[in-house]
Amino acid sequence: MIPNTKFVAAEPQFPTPCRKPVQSTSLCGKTVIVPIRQVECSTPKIQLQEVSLSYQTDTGSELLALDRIDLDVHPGEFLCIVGPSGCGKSTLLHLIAGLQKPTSGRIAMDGDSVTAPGTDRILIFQEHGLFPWLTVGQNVEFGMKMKGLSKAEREDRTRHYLRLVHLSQFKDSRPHQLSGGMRQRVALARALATEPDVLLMDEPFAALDAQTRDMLHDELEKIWAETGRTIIFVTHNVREAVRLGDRVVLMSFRPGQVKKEFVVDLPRPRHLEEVEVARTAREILDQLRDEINKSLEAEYAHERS
Amino acid sequence: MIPNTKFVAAEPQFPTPCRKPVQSTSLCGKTVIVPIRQVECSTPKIQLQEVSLSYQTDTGSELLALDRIDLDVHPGEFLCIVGPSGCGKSTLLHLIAGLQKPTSGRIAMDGDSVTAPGTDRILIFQEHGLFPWLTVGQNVEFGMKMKGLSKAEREDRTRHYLRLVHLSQFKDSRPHQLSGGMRQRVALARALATEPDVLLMDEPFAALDAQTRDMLHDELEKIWAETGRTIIFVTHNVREAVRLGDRVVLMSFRPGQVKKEFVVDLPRPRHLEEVEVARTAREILDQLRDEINKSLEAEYAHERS
Amino acid sequence: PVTIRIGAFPNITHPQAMVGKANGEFEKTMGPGVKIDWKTFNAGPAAIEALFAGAIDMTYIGPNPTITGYVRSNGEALRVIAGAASGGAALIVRNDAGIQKPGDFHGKKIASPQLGNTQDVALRSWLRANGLKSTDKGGDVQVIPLANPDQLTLFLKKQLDAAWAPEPWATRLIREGNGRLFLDERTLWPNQQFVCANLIVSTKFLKDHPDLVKNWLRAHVELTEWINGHLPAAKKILNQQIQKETGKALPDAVLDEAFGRVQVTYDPLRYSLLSAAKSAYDAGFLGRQMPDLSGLYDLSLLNLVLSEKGKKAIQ
Amino acid sequence: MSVANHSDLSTAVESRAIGVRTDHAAPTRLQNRRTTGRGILRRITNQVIFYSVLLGLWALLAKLRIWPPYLFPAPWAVASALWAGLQDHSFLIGIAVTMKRMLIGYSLSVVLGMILGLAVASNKFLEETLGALLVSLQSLPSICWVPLAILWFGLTEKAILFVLLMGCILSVTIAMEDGRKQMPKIYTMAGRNLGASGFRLFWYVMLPASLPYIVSGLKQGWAFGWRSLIQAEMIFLTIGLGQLLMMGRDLNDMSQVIAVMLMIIALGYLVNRLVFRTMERTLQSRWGLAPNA
Amino acid sequence: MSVANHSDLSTAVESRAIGVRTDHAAPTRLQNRRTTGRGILRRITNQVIFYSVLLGLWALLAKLRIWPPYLFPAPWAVASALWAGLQDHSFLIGIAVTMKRMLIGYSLSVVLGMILGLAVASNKFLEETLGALLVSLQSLPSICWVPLAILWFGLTEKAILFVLLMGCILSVTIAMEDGRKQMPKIYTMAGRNLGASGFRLFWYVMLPASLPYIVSGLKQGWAFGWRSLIQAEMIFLTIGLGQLLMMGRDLNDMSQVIAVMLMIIALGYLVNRLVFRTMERTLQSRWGLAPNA
Ligand SMILES: Nc1ncnc2c1ncn2[C@@H]1O[C@H](COP(=O)(O)OP(=O)(O)OP(=O)(O)O)[C@@H](O)[C@H]1O
Ligand SMILES: Nc1ncnc2c1ncn2[C@@H]1O[C@H](COP(=O)(O)OP(=O)(O)OP(=O)(O)O)[C@@H](O)[C@H]1O
Ligand SMILES: [Mg+2]
Ligand SMILES: [Mg+2]
Repeated sequence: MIPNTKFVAAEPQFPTPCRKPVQSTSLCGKTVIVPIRQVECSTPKIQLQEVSLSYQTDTGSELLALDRIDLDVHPGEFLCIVGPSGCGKSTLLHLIAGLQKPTSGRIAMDGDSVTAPGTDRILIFQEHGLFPWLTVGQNVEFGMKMKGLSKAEREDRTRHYLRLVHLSQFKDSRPHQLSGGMRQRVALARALATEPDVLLMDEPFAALDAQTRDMLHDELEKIWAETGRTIIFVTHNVREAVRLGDRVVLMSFRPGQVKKEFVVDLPRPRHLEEVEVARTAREILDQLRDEINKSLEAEYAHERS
Repeated sequence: MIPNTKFVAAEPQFPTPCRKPVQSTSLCGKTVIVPIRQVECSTPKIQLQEVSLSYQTDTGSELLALDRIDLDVHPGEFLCIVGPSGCGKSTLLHLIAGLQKPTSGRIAMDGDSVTAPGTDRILIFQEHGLFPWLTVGQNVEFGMKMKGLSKAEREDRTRHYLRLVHLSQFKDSRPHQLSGGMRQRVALARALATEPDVLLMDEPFAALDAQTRDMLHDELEKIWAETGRTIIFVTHNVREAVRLGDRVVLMSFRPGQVKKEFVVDLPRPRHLEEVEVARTAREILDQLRDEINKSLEAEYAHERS
Repeated sequence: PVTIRIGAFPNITHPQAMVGKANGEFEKTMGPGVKIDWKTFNAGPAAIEALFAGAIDMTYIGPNPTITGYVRSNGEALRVIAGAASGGAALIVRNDAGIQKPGDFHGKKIASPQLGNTQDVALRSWLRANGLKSTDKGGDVQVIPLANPDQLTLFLKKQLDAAWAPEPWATRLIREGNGRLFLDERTLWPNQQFVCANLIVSTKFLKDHPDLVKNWLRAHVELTEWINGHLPAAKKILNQQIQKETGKALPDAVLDEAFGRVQVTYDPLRYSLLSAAKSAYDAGFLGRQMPDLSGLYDLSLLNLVLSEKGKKAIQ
Repeated sequence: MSVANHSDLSTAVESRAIGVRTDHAAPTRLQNRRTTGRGILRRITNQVIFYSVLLGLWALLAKLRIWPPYLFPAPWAVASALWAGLQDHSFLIGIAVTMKRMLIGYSLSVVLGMILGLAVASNKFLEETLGALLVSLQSLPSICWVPLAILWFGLTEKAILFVLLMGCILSVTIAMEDGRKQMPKIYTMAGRNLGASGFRLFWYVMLPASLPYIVSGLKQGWAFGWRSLIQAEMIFLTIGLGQLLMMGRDLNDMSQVIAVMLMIIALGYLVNRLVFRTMERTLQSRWGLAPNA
Repeated sequence: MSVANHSDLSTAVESRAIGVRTDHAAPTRLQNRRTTGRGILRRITNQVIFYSVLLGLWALLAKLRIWPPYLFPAPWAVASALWAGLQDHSFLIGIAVTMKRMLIGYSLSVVLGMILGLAVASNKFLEETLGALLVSLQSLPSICWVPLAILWFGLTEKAILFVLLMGCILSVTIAMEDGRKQMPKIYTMAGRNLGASGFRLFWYVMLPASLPYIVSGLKQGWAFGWRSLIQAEMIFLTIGLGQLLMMGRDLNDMSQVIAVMLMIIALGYLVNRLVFRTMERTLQSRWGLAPNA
């Protein structure tokens, strides 16, 4: 459909191209998103330097979840992270959000060390984390309330974002009255409504049907393009990563490391079912396969021992 | 890749072909799964007759989640259910599991009315439902313990199924120490380990990376083929439904109804990325799109009102 | 062997019990076949409760619990078989409360240890006799039932003007609470005698084991006489026993002064109890009808013992 | 056919409900069942049967005269004591005075308990010092506070309230702490992530997240407070149920003691039904917790 | 460079820890921090400071003689009372006797309370009748049970245990009920789905699922039981801390009263630290609940 696509496989430390917010222009009533490239680059929005994290298990042994991660995320970049299940993707987002503290290494945002959560980095949790004591609408309002927005503004935005995720009718429902996918969408609306600088998304579309997800992809891309936000997006769906990301980071199996980075240079908007997207995805999948095999080896090694 | 595939779109009440357990034969070291067709059919394994369910909302109004569902599931059938988010798929599984009671209509298993949960129908919950007070291993053992299996047998099976989901190393971990995908796999192992007649699976692979999911597809198909179990599999991934199912049921947007049934007549094993699978999936997706559009209409209608 | 379960308070108004417990007089008199099981109480109602429940057979106790116990059980549960002590209560006023004569009590706050107990009844009847009325009867004297330790606190806080208190609290109020003896209750009674403790027995036990009760009375009378004959030594033993049971002895000065207002006797002083019952009835503590107390006393065994010893019988 | 089947089903499920609690229906649906005429009727029948049997047993025991009647009064004796007390208004006044104290003292306790809980929750130093002390203080019986109360407040209402306060304030504080400790981590994480911190994190996230515990603590606090109040009234001997109880005991009048006990139980039952049950119900239906039936 | 940064970070986070509870580290990690020498040292320092200040304040007030010393004894007076009591073993014996009673009575209460809780949980009829009664019974002060105890058990240890039992058994039962009511629905659903029902559903699912509540209830039950026991000892006047307290009060010996109170507080602190803290910790680390720091 769109022919001129390019795909670059890069080593971890490859100097990734730096992007300014893309511009969207209306073309025959359809929005076409055109990334503007820049060679010169300001300080990275998020910077991870030799970040490691190990969990202590009950037995006292340590589980190294993240191993010396180096990662720069540029302002306005849409970065996708893929990796085998349990490789530390969620942990990484928690670290960036400031909810956990690395065992060693440094995380910086706009050059300043991250030591605590801040409203400039909003995380969508993998297990949604909605508040059961609030209605759907109040959940969405929560972050704005904490930011001190006016009541009118809050209601406005709540309406807007609930509509974005197609849940206007459920404004007064309680989270437990929603289906799994609906909860995920509420969490999405809650995060978007605070309109943070950096969005950290942990598999936000995992429980959604294909159609709804496609539509939300479009919406997310549009928001990103219009506001120039930085997005770090974790997913297990490689195609989704290629569909959305400027760059896809592949993490390795335990301990989580940055195994490879892929710059996705396809024109936007892309579509999940596009041939080029599929091809790129397959390329990444091949690499992912190696990682899974490693996990299998670990499994069988454990069996044998 | 595999040429002779057939795709049949069927009206809801279309008499679906009845299957006996497929047979698997080893072919050059690779297992090929060959379904055996039967025209004559015994009583359905699971039968839903005019099943409706409505939830009462806080405001006192009723929300009709399922509307007169008629559905027969044959012994040994692999039935997949797809539908837009919030259409009542999870609710349907809960009803079959006997955890909820329909507002009207009848659910029967092997001809007997379902009034309570039974170990012959094991459900994998969408939100895993692992017990936080048990280790991973104990979680997997739980169902077997309730069934009264011997300690040795339980340990055997626990080992086997944990290995199947690649979590042998985490036998003594607590659920909260696992990643989202790992928890889903534990829930899978827990359900499989009880070896029930009927498996009810609610998006069991939603949080898994592509590779792991592929492998688990293979494993699940193998188990199903070898044991002749009946499986009802809910997913939002249409391709996955086509990859696995003998039949795919498409549910409509609120109120949930059986909109259409598709008999998938492709030879097994299939692969997610196969052209035929993709084609069939696209066919179903088109129908799904209609449903989503309805949901959008509902959304906008609500906006306007 | 038989067991006698007997109650007593670690208090100077139960001197026979304390001294006998300490020097083994009861064991000696009762003989080896009888086991004595002492139970300690610190309030009459609990002791009566235990007697009702059959948890004790006899107890040393004050007159008012005796009356209520008898009345509540319609005369079934208990009998008074001897007296134990007389006196031991006084009206103490705070030095700076400005009270010189009964008339000064108008508008004052007076405490009694417990609603309806011996001192409470005495206080109320004294007030009436002096033309004073408590607030609950429409007068201006406030009668406050309050535990003795709390009376002392309130004396010190100057929130209480007077208290009708038993010993040794009367003495402590004087010594530690800046109090003054306004009235020794003995002065209100003929012979300066009124009962403050007696010995009661459950009717059933009395019927089943008159011999044991009699033996007990023998020891009781002997102890009474010994104490009266050896006051300094007896006081010492008494104080030691109190210390043993409560962890703390009374200061010697307090003991001397307090014990000075107590007389040890085996005479139950029947008339004083009956008149106290009348007062209690007048104050409204004994129901709508003046109870019949004629069967309360059973002094036959006591008189047998006394006559054995060649002493005058008590009617 | 569907009608016949439906009724089949519902009786089947109904009969199961006699076994261990089955929560296969959504909470809202269950509440629905509970508020149906039939459900209420059945519950009332059950209760009437239960209490009649209890009463019958009591009457029987009293009739048999295993224990002397002055210690184990018959129901009619208690009834007449109750009647007499209600007649001369002393019971009504007692209830009114005691309830008034309880309401004031309990509200105060809840507020102060929460403030204390907040202080302990928000300050590491306080938690490590005061926090540990609080639980230990809770095991002191109310009588320990009486001398202090008299010393500080004299013979006033305030002294009684103080004893009551010391009796139940800690329950609330400790329940708050328990709630904070046992609440799922995800709530504070989500709250902090969305910009809540300090007091607002406490107020908007930790407090509501530990509500189930707090309700439980409020219930226990009510019981603690009620006991302390009765005891305080027994000691201070001012008008109130405690005094009535004490008088019954001092005069060895068991009928009166039991009559007062019955009143205390009845009040406890009422408060529990009207206040705490409602709170629990609301919580359950809002949070979608396990229904209570 | 990474070393420097690391220490930067950790102090930054450390200093934040003074604010509202921050649980940005996983529980296991926090426990780790807690068990480090530095953490313990800091905690001990904090406590030493806190209690020294309390003691200083008390000494000051006593020195100022705002209240007479027999009402508000100085720390040294209390210390000497404590010393005297320990010297003549009366305190040690009291503690031993009381603790023995408490251990027996409390264990009994926990077992019986759980059985009662199970009965109420597993039988609809019992729940609607007995269940409602239990909460109301809880507000009866222990003194109400004394006549019954004497009637049934005489003046024996059993009677004291009975009063203690009636004081705390209900706390456990009610906590169990609360836990059952407030626990997330998914657990019973998963349990029933996997074949648990009746007693086994209760034992393997509902009980462990409500453990956080049960621990909270055990804590409250301990406090209730302790108060009841002291009160029972005060009434029955048998050896024990309650008797020592009562004697102190009867003799208006405030030093002794406060010395006994201090012992009760210390015992409460110890039990809380050794037993309940450990239980909470285990729970938290196993369930991955919000860490306590
Ligand atoms: N609290 C914890 N205690 C101990 N280990 C933990 C804890 N949380 C996570 N882990 C371990 O850390 C590793 C990484 O977990 P994480 O949740 O970051 O994985 P993930 O990449 O998000 O996986 P998924 O795709 O399945 O969500 C896992 O192996 C997990 O077992
Ligand atoms: N406890 C409840 N109370 C009220 N409404 C509920 C409740 N549970 C579910 N619903 C409603 O029922 C509908 C169907 O929910 P269900 O969970 O079955 O959807 P689903 O098909 O599984 O969706 P998803 O794919 O998002 O998981 C939804 O609209 C939801 O809002
Ligand atoms: Mg994850
Ligand atoms: Mg669902």
